[in-house]
Amino acid sequence: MLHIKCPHCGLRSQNEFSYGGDATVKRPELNKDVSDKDWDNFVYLRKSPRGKHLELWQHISGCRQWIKVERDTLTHEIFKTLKASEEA
Amino acid sequence: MSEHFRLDKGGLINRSKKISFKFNGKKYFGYEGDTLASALIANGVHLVGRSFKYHRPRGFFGAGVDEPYAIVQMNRNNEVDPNVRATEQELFEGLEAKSVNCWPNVDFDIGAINNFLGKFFPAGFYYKTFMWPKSFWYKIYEPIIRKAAGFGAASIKHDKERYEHKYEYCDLLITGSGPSGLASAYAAAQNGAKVILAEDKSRFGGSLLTSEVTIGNQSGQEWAEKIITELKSMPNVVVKNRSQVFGYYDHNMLVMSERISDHLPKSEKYIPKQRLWYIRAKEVIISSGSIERPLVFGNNDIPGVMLSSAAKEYLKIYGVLVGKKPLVFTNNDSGYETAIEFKKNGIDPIILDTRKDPNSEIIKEAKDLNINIKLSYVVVAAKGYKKVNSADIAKISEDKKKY
Amino acid sequence: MTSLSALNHIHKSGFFGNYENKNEENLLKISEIKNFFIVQIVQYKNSSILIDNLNIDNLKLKNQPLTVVSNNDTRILWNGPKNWILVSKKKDLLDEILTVFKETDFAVTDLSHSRSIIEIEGNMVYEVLKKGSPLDISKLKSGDSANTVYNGITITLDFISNKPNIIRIFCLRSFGESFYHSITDASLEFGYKCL
Amino acid sequence: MQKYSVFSLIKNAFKDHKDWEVAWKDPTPKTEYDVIIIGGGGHGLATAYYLAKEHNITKVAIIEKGWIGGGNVGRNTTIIRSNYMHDENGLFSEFGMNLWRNMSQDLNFNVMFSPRGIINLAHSDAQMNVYSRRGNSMRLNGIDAVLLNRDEVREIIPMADFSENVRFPIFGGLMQPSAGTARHDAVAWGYARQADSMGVDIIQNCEVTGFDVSNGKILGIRTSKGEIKAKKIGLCVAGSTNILAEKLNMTLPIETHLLQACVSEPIKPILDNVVTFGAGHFYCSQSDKGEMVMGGDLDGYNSYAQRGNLPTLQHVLTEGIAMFPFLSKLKMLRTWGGIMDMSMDGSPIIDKTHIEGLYLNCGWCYGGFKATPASGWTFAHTIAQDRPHELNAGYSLNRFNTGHLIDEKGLGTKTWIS
Repeated sequence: MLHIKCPHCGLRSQNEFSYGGDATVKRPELNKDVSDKDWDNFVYLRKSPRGKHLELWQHISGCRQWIKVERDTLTHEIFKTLKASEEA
Repeated sequence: MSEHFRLDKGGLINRSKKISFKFNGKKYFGYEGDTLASALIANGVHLVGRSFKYHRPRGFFGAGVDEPYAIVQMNRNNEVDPNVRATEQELFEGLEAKSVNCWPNVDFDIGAINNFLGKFFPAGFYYKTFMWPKSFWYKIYEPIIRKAAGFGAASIKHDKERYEHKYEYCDLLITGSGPSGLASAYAAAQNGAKVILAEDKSRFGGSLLTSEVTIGNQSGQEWAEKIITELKSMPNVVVKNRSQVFGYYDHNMLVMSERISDHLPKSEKYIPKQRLWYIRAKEVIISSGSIERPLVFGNNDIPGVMLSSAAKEYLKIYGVLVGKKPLVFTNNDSGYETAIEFKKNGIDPIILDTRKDPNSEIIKEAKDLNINIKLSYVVVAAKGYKKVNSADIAKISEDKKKY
Repeated sequence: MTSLSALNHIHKSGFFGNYENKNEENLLKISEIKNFFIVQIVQYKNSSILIDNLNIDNLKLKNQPLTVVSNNDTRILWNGPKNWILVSKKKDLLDEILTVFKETDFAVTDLSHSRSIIEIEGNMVYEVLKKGSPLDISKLKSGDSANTVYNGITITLDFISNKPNIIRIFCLRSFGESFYHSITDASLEFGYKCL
Repeated sequence: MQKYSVFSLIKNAFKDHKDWEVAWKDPTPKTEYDVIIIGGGGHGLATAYYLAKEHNITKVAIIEKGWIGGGNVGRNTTIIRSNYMHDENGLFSEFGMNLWRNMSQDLNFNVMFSPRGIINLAHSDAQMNVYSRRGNSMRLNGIDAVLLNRDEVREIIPMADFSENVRFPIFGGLMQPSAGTARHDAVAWGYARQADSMGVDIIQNCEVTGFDVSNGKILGIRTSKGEIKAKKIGLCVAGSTNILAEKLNMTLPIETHLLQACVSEPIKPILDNVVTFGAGHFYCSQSDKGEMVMGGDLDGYNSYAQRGNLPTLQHVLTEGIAMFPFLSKLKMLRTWGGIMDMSMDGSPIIDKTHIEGLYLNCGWCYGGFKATPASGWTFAHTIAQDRPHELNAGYSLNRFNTGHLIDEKGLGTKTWIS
């Protein structure tokens, strides 16, 4: 069971969190022409690396904040956690 | 039936408390502190089950969690427990168990015909046959195979027992209360660490209970008792017996199954039968000791062939002889310890050692006790069907290429 | 305001579980807390007002994780960054709150009807919580609060006191009965008294 | 090739089984092949077999990093079914069912295909409605489906929890009587043995380290055993597709996730069918050996770990006991995790790529094992004819771009959104 350090609440067990996927995907900017390719990229395409992966989690049964977690998808080692607003 | 294989003294069982139990419908007696396995061996019962495919006779091979053979069906508190290892089940008054995978009974098992036709059922034979005619697989072959499958039978009733789980945090989790586990726990606890010490068996001490060792001026067993008593009195230490750590998950989350009531005839009201612990440990010491590996020879699965460490454990902890004419086959010094224990209890063992000229204190001790030692010897095959009665042995040739 | 609680049908006073032959003092005490005024106060992201200057029932909000500021009537629990739960016996506090926490900077939500609250007291409180919550509860002391889960139900813990151990637990009203079952079931082993 | 039969078994028994031929060889790679299949799992082996059998292309190599059948074909819960609602999935899977029915005879290897029937339990009226819709769709595609009421379910699986006051009462279920299970390893071995006998080189312990691509055309691969040329290369490495895609500078609509399963110690026969719990994610069957085979949902986050984590296992077993109380006394013999390609709509991809001569077979989500023969058959066709067969035309790579998703479950990889 993963042990994730919430930047707000401290170390908590995985069952307090909910997974939110790849954190590096950027939504196309609003009010601009967006090509089909850009939408495809944003909605469907994922690198899904084996190794370091920056991802979103929500501390849903805690402070309810979205956070960023840098985790190894092979070993599950967590290198760092950030507030959602912080850049890696 | 009397306990032909129980020594008059010795062992850690409570001889003042006699316990009656039933195996395959027959009544036997054992003592408080016995396992179902040790009590059965004491009563001379060596045949407890049948193997999965060939229905070969099965006895006891180990003395604990490593037991591959002695699987029984239990009745406890009006609940059925399939696939219980007799070597792990502690004896309690009124225990009822029976053999599995045999019909009509363990002694005369129709399924054993597979053993005599074994030549036609090699490993993976089913991939090569049962293909013609096509419909026969569905209608005849597979239904027969399915019917023959399985060991114990599960009850379809609701399980009325109580089970709980619990989350716990600690600085150090130690699995196993042998000498290294106890020493580690004691050192860490004295320095203020929050320690959980888990022991799978009912008794603490691990190998200290079966080995002739001294620590300081105490015997291993006395030392273990002293340390455990002290650990139990420390507020930063949790000491648990009958607790098996069975999973090591991500980020140092370990899972431990505590058997709270399995050794009692009936669970107390509001007390769970078992409790699952989710332990998040900062550090983990796995001091579970070793499990002896068997040597390979013909028919090494028949009842009466067992690990020498198990034979020693039955002697030292339960005061039970696994046999009266033991042959100890070894390739290292540990077999000598078992042989010496037999000798001390008036039984003459024979040691077969694969080594040519081993030399050590314990070998000298065995020689001094006039134990019959045959060096450069191996067991070629065990003989017997429902119980081993002899063995073919041979001397290894100089170039070790034949015997 | 109706005072009918979600636990009305199941919370019955009396002794339960393994209480026989035990000193009543050593039993767990489980009670339901009703008629509290509960309000969530959230400061907007773009608000620049300093919370240090704001007083409610003589208490200041504190943007420090896992803490509670309290007086005899009111407790303010940290519930996340710029997010607090105010719990008070004073049922008429809303007007004052709305004057202090202006809607230009704060979202104020009355949750009085949406929570079930259980209070447990006794030596074994921590043990009861360990049976369902993955939080390292032993680290928390009086004056702390924490959001966590208990057997899958999201809860808020308010550590009222350490001598004796008193913990107040909030959960969503709709999970109230399930949660109550979970807590009382975990308490059977120790024996408990429902007040 | 030696024929397997009861006669060859008896004959060899008298020779103490010393005369059996090896089931497949261990060749060193040639410098060039007509087709290279990367991945020696069920799908890769089946593809090579059907390339040889259906398209007469036998100069084929299977390149496998580990050992054949070591991936998902060795890490599944052996379920075979075609109970899908959408045409693409239903017709594809039913085509596969026919291959399964004849597989043992076709491969001369008993894969123990066992049509025990699969029952999806329903726990509400709404779920019964959903199932009757799915059942009707199945029947329209020629797939057998039976809607069962509570009493009919009870007759088939009396050991399920039919007691009063249960959290998820059983209202009924949807059954596909012809669905079932097969012996998973045997499938890989059977395909390997036949493919080998027709000239396919099965090269194990050989890792693909790179691709030779020039002017949008594939020329060959680089491996730990040297460079190998081929004009056509098929990727069949579900679970690790993204790792190879990275070497090709491709980003795919898939994420790699982990699914766990477990088996109990063998018990006497108690459950004859495959049963799925409708109020969560749990499924269960009993193997021919007597073990209870169980599985559940994804671990829930991207993972290549090939080992499971605790919360999902807790979840799976909790649901299992809610459905079948008798499971509570069983001890787990093994638990394991397998990594899989989760595509964004929950359906697979079998298609050409923008690189000429490079073909893609991936995105099998939870359903890869049962698809083994149909996947191999259609992928072989796609490679041999350089165009998809009509059965896999819907499983196109660009469907995410054009909006032609096949969202059978409506979730795809994003289980975390719900």
